[in-house]
Amino acid sequence: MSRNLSVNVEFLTRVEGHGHIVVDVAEGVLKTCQLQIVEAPRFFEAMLQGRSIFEAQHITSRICGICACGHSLASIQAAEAAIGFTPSEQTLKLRKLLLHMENLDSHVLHIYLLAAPDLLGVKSFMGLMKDHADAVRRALRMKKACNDVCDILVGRHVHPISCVVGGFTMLPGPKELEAMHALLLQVREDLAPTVALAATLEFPEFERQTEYVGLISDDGEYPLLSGDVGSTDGVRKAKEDYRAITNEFLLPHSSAKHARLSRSSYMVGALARFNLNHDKLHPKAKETAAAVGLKPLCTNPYLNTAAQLVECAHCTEEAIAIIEDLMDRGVDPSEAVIVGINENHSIPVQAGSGVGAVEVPRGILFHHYQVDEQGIIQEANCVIPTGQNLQNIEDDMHKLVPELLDRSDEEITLALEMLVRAYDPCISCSTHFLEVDIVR
Amino acid sequence: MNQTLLPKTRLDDFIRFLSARQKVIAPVSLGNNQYKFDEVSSLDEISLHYIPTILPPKKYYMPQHETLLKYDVSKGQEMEAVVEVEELVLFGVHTCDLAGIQCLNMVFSDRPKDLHYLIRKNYLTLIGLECNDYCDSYANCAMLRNHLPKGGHDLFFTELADCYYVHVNTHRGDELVEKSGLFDEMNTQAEGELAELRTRKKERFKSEVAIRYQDIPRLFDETFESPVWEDVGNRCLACGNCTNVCPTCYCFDVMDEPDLDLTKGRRIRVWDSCQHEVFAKVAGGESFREERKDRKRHRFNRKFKYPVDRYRRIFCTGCGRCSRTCMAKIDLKETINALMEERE
Amino acid sequence: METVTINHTGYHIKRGKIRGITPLTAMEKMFEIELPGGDALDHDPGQFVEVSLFGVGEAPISICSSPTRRDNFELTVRAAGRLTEALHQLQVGDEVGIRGPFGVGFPIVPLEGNDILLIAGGLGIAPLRSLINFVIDNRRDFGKVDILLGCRDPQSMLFCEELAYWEERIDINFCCSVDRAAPDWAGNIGVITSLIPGVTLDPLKTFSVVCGPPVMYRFVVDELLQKGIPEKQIYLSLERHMKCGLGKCGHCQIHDVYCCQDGPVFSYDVVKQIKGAI
Amino acid sequence: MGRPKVAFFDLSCCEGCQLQVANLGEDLLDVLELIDLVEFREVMSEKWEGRYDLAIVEGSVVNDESEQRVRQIRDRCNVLIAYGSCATIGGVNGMKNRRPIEESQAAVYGDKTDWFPATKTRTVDQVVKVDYYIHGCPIYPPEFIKVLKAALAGLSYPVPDFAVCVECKFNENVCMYDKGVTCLGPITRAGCNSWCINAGNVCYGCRGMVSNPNRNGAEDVLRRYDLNPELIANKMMMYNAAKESTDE
Ligand SMILES: Cc1cc2nc3c(=O)[nH]c(=O)nc-3n(C[C@H](O)[C@H](O)[C@H](O)COP(=O)(O)OP(=O)(O)OC[C@H]3O[C@@H](n4cnc5c(N)ncnc54)[C@H](O)[C@@H]3O)c2cc1C
Ligand code: SF4
Ligand code: SF4
Ligand code: SF4
Repeated sequence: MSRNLSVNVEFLTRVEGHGHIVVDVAEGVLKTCQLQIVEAPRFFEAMLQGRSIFEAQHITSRICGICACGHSLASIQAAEAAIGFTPSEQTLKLRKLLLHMENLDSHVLHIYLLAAPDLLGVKSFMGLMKDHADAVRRALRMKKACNDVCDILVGRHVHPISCVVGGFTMLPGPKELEAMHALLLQVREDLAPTVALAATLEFPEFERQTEYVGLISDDGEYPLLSGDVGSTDGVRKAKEDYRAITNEFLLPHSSAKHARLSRSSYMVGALARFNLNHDKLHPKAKETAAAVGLKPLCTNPYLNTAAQLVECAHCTEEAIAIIEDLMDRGVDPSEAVIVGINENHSIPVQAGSGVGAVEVPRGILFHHYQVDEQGIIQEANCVIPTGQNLQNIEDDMHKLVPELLDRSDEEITLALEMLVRAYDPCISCSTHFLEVDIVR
Repeated sequence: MNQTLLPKTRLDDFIRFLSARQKVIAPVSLGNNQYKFDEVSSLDEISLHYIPTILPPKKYYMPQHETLLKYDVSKGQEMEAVVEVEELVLFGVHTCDLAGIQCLNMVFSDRPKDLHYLIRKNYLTLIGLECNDYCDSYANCAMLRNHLPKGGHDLFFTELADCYYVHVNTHRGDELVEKSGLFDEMNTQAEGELAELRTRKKERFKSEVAIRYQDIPRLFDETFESPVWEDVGNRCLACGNCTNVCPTCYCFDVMDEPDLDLTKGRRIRVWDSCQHEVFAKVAGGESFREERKDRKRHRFNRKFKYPVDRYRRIFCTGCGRCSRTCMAKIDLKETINALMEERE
Repeated sequence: METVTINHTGYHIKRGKIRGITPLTAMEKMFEIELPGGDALDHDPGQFVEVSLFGVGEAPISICSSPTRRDNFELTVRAAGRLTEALHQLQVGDEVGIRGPFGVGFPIVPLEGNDILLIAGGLGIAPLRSLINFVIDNRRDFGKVDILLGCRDPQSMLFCEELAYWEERIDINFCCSVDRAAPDWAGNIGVITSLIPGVTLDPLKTFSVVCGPPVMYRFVVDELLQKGIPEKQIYLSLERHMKCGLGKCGHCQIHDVYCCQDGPVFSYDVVKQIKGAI
Repeated sequence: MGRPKVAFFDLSCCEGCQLQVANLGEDLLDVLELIDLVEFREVMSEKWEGRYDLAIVEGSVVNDESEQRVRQIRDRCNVLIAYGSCATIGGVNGMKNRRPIEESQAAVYGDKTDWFPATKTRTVDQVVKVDYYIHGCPIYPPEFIKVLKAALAGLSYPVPDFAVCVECKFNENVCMYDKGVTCLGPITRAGCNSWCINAGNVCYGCRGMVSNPNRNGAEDVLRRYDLNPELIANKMMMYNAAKESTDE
């Protein structure tokens, strides 16, 4: 069949940030297939130069409102490595808790409000309000719970306040732990019907052999906050070698940088983590995977949403476990730090370079800082998960479009939009705008 | 009225007795040598030796946000005046803060009376606690003679070696003493200890500034145009901390808070501060105290001069909070000293 | 926390009904307000009420009608902010909240039997109208009456019909001036102070009442003193921000004086003592 | 009159303020009773072709494209609310104005800078008229609701023009200066209920400065803390640089 086709969808919606998709098919032959990122660049790396390392978390949190806690954690990890500070065990535990909440919150948002409308054939959650009012209420309730936990733990979810280089400026007491525990138990309750709903959804079928990248480790823990960087193609490197993993390059159609490793592209995110570390998931999460029929090695990117659901179960259970542990042992309030920009010299500082690598909702996130002996940032670099996925999305589209050419324009457009959304791209992070522009 | 004794070993029982009846408020530590009045249920939560709390107990008499009226405009301007009250016992209030509450009592019972304040006040029981020693170098209570009790409390505790000397000042206080069954008869040894303490205090607490109480208002009158105000104004950040922490500042703003349905809502009053630039602005845009120095001077005069004309009382209690809290280090005693030097 | 209802506080409002709305200029409207049961407000000229709309707020507004006229009272309101703009949206029959009257108004007793010189600038004519009509209704109680009015321009002149009536009356000397006007304006042009030298008066027998924007007072008072009017016989109405009207909130405080309770009208010998009052 | 048509838009920002709205949880459902939400790109695919009664705009103007978008939005709406520091005062995006734009571009994109044109960061009101401001990075949800109520009632919302310290004192926090670190509370306008200090951190000034800050006095206070002048300048300019550099 030789067909010319032109579809134009401006402002891809229900994603974080702005981008366009350009597909050009002439005479049945795919000529161009691009995910254009026209988000205006924001120059965070440049803004950081010359500032105190103690401001890095505050500033880089503002890269993205959706994964602000993730950016904060990666930033803090890199900053502490750079100045040679080792956080306490309690601090690490609370940071893990925060990361679980971040992943949980973001996944719930994506599953219910961004992805589910496609799978249920409506335009948005407003459409869901009609036939699935319970689900919307449940989603809002779960989100609110995550949010409330973050409020208690770090002051707020968007741009956390109390989680800083050195530890936490505010620590939960017994009352606060109790409150967080109660909220998470409620999330656990709401997860069961979520899984039941997800099990009824039909995800599009599409497979492509892909290299999956994420944190890997030798201990039994599902690695989110520590470990080396590895891939399903057998690569393993220390996080400090992140540049050798990401191999960033620029393309004129995208203000975000692209990445590749062993192949022309790779994927990061929930599905990559699942493919790399599924054996380390909490039993409840494994049950969830079975319920929605997700098996490793899964090469269908649409199922990233299913992998997110599996992670929701994992994060909820792990978060509850951490809180219960803290309730047993008690939180030592004397560990609260008062840092500011360290004008009280409460934290020793040395010159150095440090890398943070954290598994945030959309995949592995790297922050890298170099500081002088005063703790002033000389060099800063952030590699964002969505940026790493961009090339992979394009490669998926390259394979997908020819498979779809017998469908209608609307169906093709929707399939492409859904593909991009399955990656849950956060273009705000990678720089904002998604527009589908199909010319055949 | 009368006096009685409470052995130290029974203080915890007394606090528990109180807290079984109603909420008990007492100074608790916040770390950093700072304190606040907060709810407690036993003695171990209380800091008996504390310096003035960040906010004075006025927050229980006129809360930061206070509902005056509830309204419903679905059928015209319908309203109901309300007071939100709660029975509380305030335990451990120092003499300076008792004086602060007396000042507020004067203002709000001055005609036209403020019933919201007066009704709430009726729900509060005040138990004072004497400071046996100076809080810190910011305090200037002796200059204002507020280092000794001058009434305004239901009960007043003075710590002696093994017991508390308790002055019972009101019927309400008497009832607590009776009902708790924890108090002992007064004895001569305690009388003696109290007298000794007061003598010691007399030597320790000397007017912090070399000026007589009765001469203070005139000082402010005569230094209205002093360059000292210029200097103070240059340093002041107009953050309003000094007025918020002051036990005798009571300025407020009134505003409406509609509910989401936009028909029901509350008219509330919120603490305001004469240190804010918009405080004295009128509709034409003119502000009568535009400069920080004018506002600073106004505040000092509202402590040491104007209330003397109106209520025959200096409205500074000497708690030192304003100086303690000021990040620009504007110090009340230093300012008065500077004014005195200026005048000479 | 328990909520106690109180039957009457200083913050209670009376439910006033708007009985009439007269647009005066582009910025000002006059509202005629009826109290429940047709009750009289019982005010003195120069007093004010707190006008309120729930959900919007409250503001002090001078009563511009004379207590001698009818039971309803009148307010002239300039749309200057939240409340006043919302008032301008209202229709006849709508309700507004009224508290008051508050304050000490113009001094009627000392004025009686004496000559009076009333000076208004801009919106200051609103409170003075209450006094002027009071004087007209009790004309025999007063000596010579002079009224001076200053406005920005002819368009901003309030109560034009009444002004014409005052001008016509032979027992009142009325004179007005505008700061600027189109060439076809037949009246005076210039600031209000320029009218004062032209008034013939017996300074010791004259009481002057001045009401207008804050900037006007200094200049007008200087002129009056020049004329030889004693300080005690000059009255000024001061405008200050007010939140309660009950002498508590502190906004209207100038030194130990609360404009809302002790004022807004003060004699100049008092005002002079209050540094920074004008 | 039907419920007002409300749309949310984002320019250059982190979209955290939208998320704050989405995070209102079930309160959001109450808000949705009051308004007719016609566009909210982050969570909705629906589009509206008519006029908006209320456009709620987040983010800064950082290139010609975003300038055009915000002008179009203004043309199509009756009332415009700028929300979030990026929109109201430039926010962190303004920091890049403190050095030449070419330098920033080079730092991030090396020799490929021409591919991604950018301009100085501007606030929304530096391009079009703004009717309401909701400051903050991110916005404080109770203030968002307050402003929304005011806008729906057609009343003005004066942003508090006093310092964060006021709310901080209401909350009885130990002052950060007493803890030995510096805080921008004294020169930053209130409205956030001293959010950050309540959580043990300092105020970073995200709501912008009060209208007439005593800058010399504030710098004097900061200088007492062993900070080099550049760090002081950085500190005061984290959120306020966009206004600063274009007002000059
Ligand atoms: C005794 C007395 C009598 C009066 N009589 C009359 C009268 O007869 N007629 C009349 O029209 N007026 C009168 N006024 C003036 C009237 O009370 C004021 O104009 C009042 O402010 C109007 O209230 P509003 O809510 O409409 O305005 P507001 O909303 O209070 O606004 C008033 C002015 O303040 C500014 N403003 C408001 N809030 C803020 C803020 N937070 N920060 C900075 N600026 C702000 C506004 O821009 C505006 O310029 C009188 C005032 C007094 C004291
Ligand atoms: S003026 Fe200062 S010292 Fe005096 S009572 Fe107020 S806060 Fe205390
Ligand atoms: S902590 Fe900051 S906001 Fe709070 S009082 Fe101190 S300076 Fe002000
Ligand atoms: S405390 Fe300061 S930085 Fe924090 S939200 Fe408020 S204004 Fe912003």
